[in-house]
Amino acid sequence: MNFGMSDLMPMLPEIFLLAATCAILITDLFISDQRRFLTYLLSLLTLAICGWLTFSTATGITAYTMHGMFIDDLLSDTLKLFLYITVAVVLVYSREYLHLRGLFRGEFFVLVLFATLGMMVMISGGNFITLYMGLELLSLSLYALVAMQRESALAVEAAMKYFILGALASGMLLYGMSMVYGATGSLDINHIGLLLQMGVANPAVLVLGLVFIVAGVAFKLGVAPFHMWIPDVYQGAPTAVTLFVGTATKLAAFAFAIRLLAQGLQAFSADWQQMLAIMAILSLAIGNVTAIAQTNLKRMLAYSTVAHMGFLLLGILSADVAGYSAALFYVVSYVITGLAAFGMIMLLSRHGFEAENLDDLKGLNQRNPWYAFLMLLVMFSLAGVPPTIGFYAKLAVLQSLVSTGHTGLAVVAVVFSLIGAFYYLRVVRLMYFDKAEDTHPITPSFDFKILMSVNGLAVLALGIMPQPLMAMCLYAVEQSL
Amino acid sequence: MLSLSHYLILGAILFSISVLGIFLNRKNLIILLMAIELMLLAVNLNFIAFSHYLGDASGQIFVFFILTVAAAESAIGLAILVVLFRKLNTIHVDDLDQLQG
Amino acid sequence: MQNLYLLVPLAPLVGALVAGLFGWAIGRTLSHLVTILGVTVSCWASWLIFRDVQAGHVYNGALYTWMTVGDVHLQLGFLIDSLTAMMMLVVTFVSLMVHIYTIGYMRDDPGYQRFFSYISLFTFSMLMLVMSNNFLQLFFGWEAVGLVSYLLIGFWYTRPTAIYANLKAFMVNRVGDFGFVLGIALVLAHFGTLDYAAVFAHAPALANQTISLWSGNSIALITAITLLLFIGAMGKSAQVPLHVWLPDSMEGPTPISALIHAATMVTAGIFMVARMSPLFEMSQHTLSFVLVIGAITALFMGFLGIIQNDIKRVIAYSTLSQLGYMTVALGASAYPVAVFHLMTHAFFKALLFLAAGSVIIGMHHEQDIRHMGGLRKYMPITWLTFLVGTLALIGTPFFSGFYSKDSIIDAVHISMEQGMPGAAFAYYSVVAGVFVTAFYSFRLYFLVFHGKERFLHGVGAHADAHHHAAHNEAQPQEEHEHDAHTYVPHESPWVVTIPLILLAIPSMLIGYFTIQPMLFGSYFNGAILINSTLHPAMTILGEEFHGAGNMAIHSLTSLPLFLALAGVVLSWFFYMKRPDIPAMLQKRFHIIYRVLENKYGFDEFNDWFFSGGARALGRQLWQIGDVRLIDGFFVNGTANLVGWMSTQIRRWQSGYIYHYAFAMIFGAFALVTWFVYG
Amino acid sequence: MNFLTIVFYLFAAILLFAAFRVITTRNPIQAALFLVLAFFSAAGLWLTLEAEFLAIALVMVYVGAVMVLFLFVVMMLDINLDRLREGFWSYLPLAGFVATMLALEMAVVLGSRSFGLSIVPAPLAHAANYSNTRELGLLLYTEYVYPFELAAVVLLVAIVAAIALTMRRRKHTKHQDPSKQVKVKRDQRLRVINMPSERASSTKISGE
Amino acid sequence: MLAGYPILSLVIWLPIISGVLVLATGSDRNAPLARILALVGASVSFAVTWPLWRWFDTQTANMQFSEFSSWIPSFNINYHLGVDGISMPLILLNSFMTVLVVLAGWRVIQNKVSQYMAAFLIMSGLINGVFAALDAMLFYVFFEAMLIPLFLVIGIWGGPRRVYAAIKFFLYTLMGSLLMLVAFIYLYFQANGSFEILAFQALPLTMSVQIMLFMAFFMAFAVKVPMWPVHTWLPDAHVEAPTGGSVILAAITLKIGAYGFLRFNLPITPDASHYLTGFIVTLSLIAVVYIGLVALVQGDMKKLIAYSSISHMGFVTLGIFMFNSIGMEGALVQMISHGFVSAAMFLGVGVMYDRLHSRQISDYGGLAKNMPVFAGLLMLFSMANSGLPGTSGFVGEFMVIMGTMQVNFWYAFLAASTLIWGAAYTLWMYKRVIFGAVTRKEVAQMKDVVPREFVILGVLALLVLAMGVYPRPLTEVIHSSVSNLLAHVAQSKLP
Repeated sequence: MNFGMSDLMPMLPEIFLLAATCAILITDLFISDQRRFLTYLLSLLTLAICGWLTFSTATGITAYTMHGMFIDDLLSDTLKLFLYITVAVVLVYSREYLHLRGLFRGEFFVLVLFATLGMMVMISGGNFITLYMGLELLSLSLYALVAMQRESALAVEAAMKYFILGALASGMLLYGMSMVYGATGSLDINHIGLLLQMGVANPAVLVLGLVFIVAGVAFKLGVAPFHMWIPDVYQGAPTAVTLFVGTATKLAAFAFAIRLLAQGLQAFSADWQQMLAIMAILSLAIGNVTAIAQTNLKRMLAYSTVAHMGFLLLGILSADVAGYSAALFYVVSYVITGLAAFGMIMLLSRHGFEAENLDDLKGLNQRNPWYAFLMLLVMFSLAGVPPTIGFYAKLAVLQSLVSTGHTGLAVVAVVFSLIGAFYYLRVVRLMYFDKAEDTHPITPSFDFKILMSVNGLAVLALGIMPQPLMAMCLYAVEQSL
Repeated sequence: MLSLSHYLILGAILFSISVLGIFLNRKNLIILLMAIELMLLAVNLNFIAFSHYLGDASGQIFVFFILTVAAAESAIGLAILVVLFRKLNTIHVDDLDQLQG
Repeated sequence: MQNLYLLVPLAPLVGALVAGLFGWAIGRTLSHLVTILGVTVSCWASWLIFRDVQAGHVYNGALYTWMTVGDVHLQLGFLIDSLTAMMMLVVTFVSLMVHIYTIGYMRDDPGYQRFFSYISLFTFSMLMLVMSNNFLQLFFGWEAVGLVSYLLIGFWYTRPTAIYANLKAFMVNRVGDFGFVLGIALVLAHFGTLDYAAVFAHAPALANQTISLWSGNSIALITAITLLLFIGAMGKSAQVPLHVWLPDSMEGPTPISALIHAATMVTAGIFMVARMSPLFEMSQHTLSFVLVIGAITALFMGFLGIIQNDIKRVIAYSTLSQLGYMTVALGASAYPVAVFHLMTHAFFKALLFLAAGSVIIGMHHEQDIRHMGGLRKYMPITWLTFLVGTLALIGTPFFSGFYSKDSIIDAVHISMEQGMPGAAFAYYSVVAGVFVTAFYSFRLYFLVFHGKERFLHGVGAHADAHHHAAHNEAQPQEEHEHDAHTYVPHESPWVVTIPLILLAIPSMLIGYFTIQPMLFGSYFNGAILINSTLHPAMTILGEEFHGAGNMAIHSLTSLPLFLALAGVVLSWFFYMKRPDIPAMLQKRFHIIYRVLENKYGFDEFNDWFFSGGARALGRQLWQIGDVRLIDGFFVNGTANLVGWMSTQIRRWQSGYIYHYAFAMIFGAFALVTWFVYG
Repeated sequence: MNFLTIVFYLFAAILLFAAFRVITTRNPIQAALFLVLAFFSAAGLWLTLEAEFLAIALVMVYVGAVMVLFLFVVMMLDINLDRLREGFWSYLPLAGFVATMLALEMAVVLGSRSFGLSIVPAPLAHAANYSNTRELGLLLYTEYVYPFELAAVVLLVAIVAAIALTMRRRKHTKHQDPSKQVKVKRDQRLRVINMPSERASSTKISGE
Repeated sequence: MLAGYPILSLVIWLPIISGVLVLATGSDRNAPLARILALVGASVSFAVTWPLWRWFDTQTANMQFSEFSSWIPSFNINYHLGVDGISMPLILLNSFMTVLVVLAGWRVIQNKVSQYMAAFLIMSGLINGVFAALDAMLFYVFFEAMLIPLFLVIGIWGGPRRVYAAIKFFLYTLMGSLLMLVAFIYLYFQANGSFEILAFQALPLTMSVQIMLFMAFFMAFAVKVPMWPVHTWLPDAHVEAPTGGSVILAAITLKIGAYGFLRFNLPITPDASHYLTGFIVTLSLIAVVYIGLVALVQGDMKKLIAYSSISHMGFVTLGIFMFNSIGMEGALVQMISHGFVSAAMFLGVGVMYDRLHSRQISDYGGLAKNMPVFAGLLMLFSMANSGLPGTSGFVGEFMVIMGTMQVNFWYAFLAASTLIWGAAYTLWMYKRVIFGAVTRKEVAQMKDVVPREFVILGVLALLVLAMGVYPRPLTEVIHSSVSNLLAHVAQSKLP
């Protein structure tokens, strides 16, 4: 068995990232705390180079390498590009926050980069084994990241819960994979897809496996009833980590779901569509309804995530190109919006103060109209009100639902997003209608300020001109599936 | 003669026992971690049984990786446990209830 | 000629606008000059038009197209025929008199310019009403006069009674308009046009058409239309039970009582029915209804005049009664007679009101007749003109009122003989009404102008209080006079007396000179249409008529005159000879007295049932329907339900790992059960 | 009932018993030891499935390394055993029901109708010179080299994470700080002390 | 003529851009600049609507001043604009009202001036977009986006219960519109992947589908109108909103609901519309009578006017569902007229509120003495509100009653009862506020209108009168479109 350059070309970004991460790990040892900024810059540089590599090696032609274990298609390239951007934004947003909390350490960056690598592996995974390895690489890094703030009891508790439930979910996923393996005799998703299209001797076994795989995927996405880790982890983790968990991993989870369900088990879509429908409705209901009673902003956003992931499932369950591209668009727009939302929490936090309660937003318009405006855009985007990107995301999903005859589901989704609008409005209300109690000046660093503005305005700009992103998503999905 | 079903049912029961362990154990986080190991053992048993009866070695390869990951996982799990114990001075499952609602 | 038509309404409008918008800048004198000039021009033009119409020039043309909807063209335009011309003349003449009179009456009022603006605006509105050639414009004028009436009744807007009265007037009129607009809507729905000429031409074709009201019940279309239109007339012309606003409207300054609530606006309903004669002629039911309503008003409102002590209210009830007479005439299909009475009544009632106003000025805004008496000596011109008006009102032969009123009684008599339903009741009512009219009219006359001079002792305090409550800001310089408590009534200035004299002349003479052409000549041909085979009242009247003088002489032997005479004598006996008798009767028949004093309880009933009921219902609908049911139960209830669910679901997130794990496993278990075994 | 079957049932019984004890015992050390037993019996079962390499690996990796790690941790943490295992029974009915039903449902699906011998016949035994290790090795370093590399990264992450989480800088522990070592400058290594030669007393302060 | 000039785009985007510019002036230190900029922006935005009126072809029912360009090709959503006789007057009304609102908030708003002015300007552009959009999704975007500034206006500058009112307002309207969104998407697929409203109108649909769609649209627009029983947001929103917010709410946003009925319900689901006429008529008549009675007992002036708005809008829906030209045109005239009258009434209350800081009727009395000019103007508007001929308020009511009578006597009977209710609640309020003796010393100190207020109210007064005396220019503009709509609705679309 020989490897040529052509086998390695598609995975150049991964190779580079691994090498660079190891280099950073080593370099970091020789950097004093005062110069930790270098690690940060190197991490950003790594991501930039990865972006360049991914972009320049993107051919638009689906390439399989490593015996089909690595898929390089337009979908993976697109997702990876968004992933780099997301991670980079996370790092920029987190810099000051980490610094003030003594978390500005090399391990943080290394673990984030390893998690990124794990996500890239998931995104490009063409085999149960690589999907699983990527997932674990991501998960293990995340467990550690959540627990990074050792002096915080909440963070440690969150990490423990995340770990136990994540391991349980992995176990279930693996059990499901073993069933599929048993029924088909293959671990390669494309191969499985082909085999299943020809018919399967024992559908019951496959459905059994499907249930467990869906459960595993659902856990990663955080949809009900596999969502219960989300609020606790989001709240407990340091906000920088919450930001990472809340945004970047959604991209990977989406890819994970698409690879397993759409590419591997498309033949059983009739079954998983129903499962997803049930979970989607549950998520919409639980997420939106429970969010109303929250007083902690991070926790509220966590429940909101649950609801959003429910909506995402509605896109996936259409099980056609339009549905997948709608879901892709949904997840991308969610990530953009989520970055701004969690970013704002860090922007308002300062040394010794976490702006994570809803009341901390009171009178933001009075304190700083610009950030209030950005947060307003974000909230309306999450609520799905035009002209923000969140609306088109919902529109795309609803459209795919109606086109596949799930009009009833569309109506249910719409009703729950009405309930959801209530708690987003409450945030706006606090910012705009209430008087500020905390008059501490808001002084983010220049880069944070600029990036947050760009991020917030992107929510609006993409809402006014959603076409490029939408076309990109559609094209990526069309070319890949 | 032993059929594949024997192994699979054994795996299923083992899986259920580990699940039961996760539910039932209210007090000790370490036993939760052990239950997870049991669950992975059940999965591994499935894979090896399939691999054997299907005559396909990839199942065993998967088990190899699962074992690797499981080891890494326990390392991190125990690390978190240690941090937790240092911070809270307890490993009672019931004491992890600060985050709720 | 068309420019002249346009000039008639526009001249007062311009006057109104100038006085109203720029009155503050141009001052009092210029304000009244400009409005009087406007009305004078209008009056003069009306005269020219009147002559022109007499020469046979009838005009019916559009002014401009208000709007076009589908194939319906709604236009504003003029119909100038004999009826219109007569009305224009009456309106502008009386208005002119009132304008001049106002200079004196309102001399010291701070709202001087505003007042002139209003009465000119009223003149404009009324002219638009009478000159209209279609229902739309009719309704315009109809409502516009109502608006001005509202503004004028509430002219002294700080008086609680005034603003109560004006709202009441407007609301009651609105009830009438409610019917009126429905009538117009029915016309438009079935005729497809609102033009008089077109509607009248088309009406016979729809004579047998019915509209269904509810299942199985239907009503003739024309009857429905005319009934609804008549409801409008009832509001404007103050027929029972929509009469309640008119007595209260006396809260306004006296000139407008003369102009609006006696001479012109309240006759709009009469005019309208006369105008619609082609339609009303087609519905026997409506005519009977009109007859009965008119008769009730004529008699029962007269009774109320007997016990009133406010000089203006007595005249107001007499106005109600006279309007009832006119309505009776309409019901008897004697439209020309109704219009004739309308005209004569306009003169003598305006005269009476203005004279009463003169008395009020003379008495320093004292209106209670119990505090008057013997004014004859102090105010000779007022006394004489008032007497003329009173004589005309009670139907003294040769006076104008005699001709019109006697014709009405004759017409109803004929209708009764023709067997028209309700006519008998109407006939006895109007005949009895003659006695009542004479009685209360002379009661007023005697109490004001004859007998003891009751203002000289002991009324100062009362008048003072009244005065202060009434309009404390109106005449500041009078405070001084009042403080002295020794004032003597005096004759009013010439701007007041001249109009009195000018109105007294037609009150005396106009009946004699115009009865022939108006009732029995061809004057109203083409303007009023009577189905003489069905309703021969006018024809028979015409056959019996042998000249105005003859009619007066003939009447000397007729019942009404004796009744009138009896009324005069009785009131002389009661109030001049034996003033104790009324007091005794008041005690003996205190129940009847109470009924009359409460005006049959209409006001109480309306206040309690309609006004109070609507408010109570509104409050219930609001508090129960909106606040409790819709908002409380549905809206906030849903929100609370979601909130409650939220706290419930929140409890599932207990914080315990094993619960979370259980949820996951149970989810998987449920999915397995469903999909593998479901 | 041949030998293999007997072995299967024997090991299966031990496995289930040990597993059950793992989750029911009150002492974590016992639990860990029962887990070891479970792993041993599982390794035995794997041998019946001709997965010799994995069986050995299980024993060596798990019993030899992971379980030892568990025991270390258990003993390192001073756990108060008194409070353990309260409220066990109250949750048993529901949890037991769900677990039993889940096992039953899975068993029915996986029963002989799906995977009986008639459907999936037992494979022929490998020749005596067949090396399971070799086969796996060949696959692992060729076809599965990519996940193999990933496994290495996972282990690296585990190392980084474990150290990042648990390493404490106690005051008295002696440790190196590479960044300080690298940055160290010449004059930090060597301090030239200016000693006054004869006259003592007043100017000594600067030297200290 | 003007083909090729993107007038409608200008009408939409000019106010929005002005709004952004105003927003850029930032803090209240620059308030004078923000005010002037806002006034200029609003005035210019109003000025650019003039060509719409000047070069409007009254002879055709086609969409005029159309603009078309692709916006989101993935969903075939286009930037397609155009106006007909139904929408054009509403655009003019809206642009005009924005100028008044800017003026009305000139002195009153001292807090976050730039945000206030910008919110109204941006809202104005978005509302113009609502009326001009010919693409359903474009319509929806404007329809929803418009809620945001209004939500903020109510919530930031509103009264004590502003938060409740703002959230209630937002959720109520959002509830309605979301179902409409689903309906749009459904129609999109029925129309082979097009969001063109005109394409929707040509689709054959079965009765059950039509009814479902009708109800979806109904939910969206009934809330907006608002119709009984989904009206309760309006009194709250009106009462709590600042004067400008109330003006825009009453004058413009309510019209969007009625406009929606005309643009969506009727032409897309004509058979269902006929089928459900009784339902709509019942609700409309409840609005007229029930709400009229409720308005009677209100002690808060704004609440009273809010209820009166609901009642008047009942007339609009009633007229629309009479399916005859006089009724429908009457409804449109009523919409425009109500725009002027309700705006004037709210501005009037605003004038009083600015002086005494109370909206309670019982706190006033005898204003006529100190504020004669104001009393006169308010009299005119009160009369217009109670439908007096010669004012714009009469025209629409009259036409609707006329149209209703063509259908059913009792409908007309109940509808005409508004003559009584309208007069009762309006004039009773007027009486208690303006007439009577001055009982409180605060009232005695109130000054008459300042020139700025006089101009605002005076212009409205002139418009109210002009429309009442000569409504023909307006009816001519709407005539062709209404005829066309009626012809369209008369044809069954059952497949």
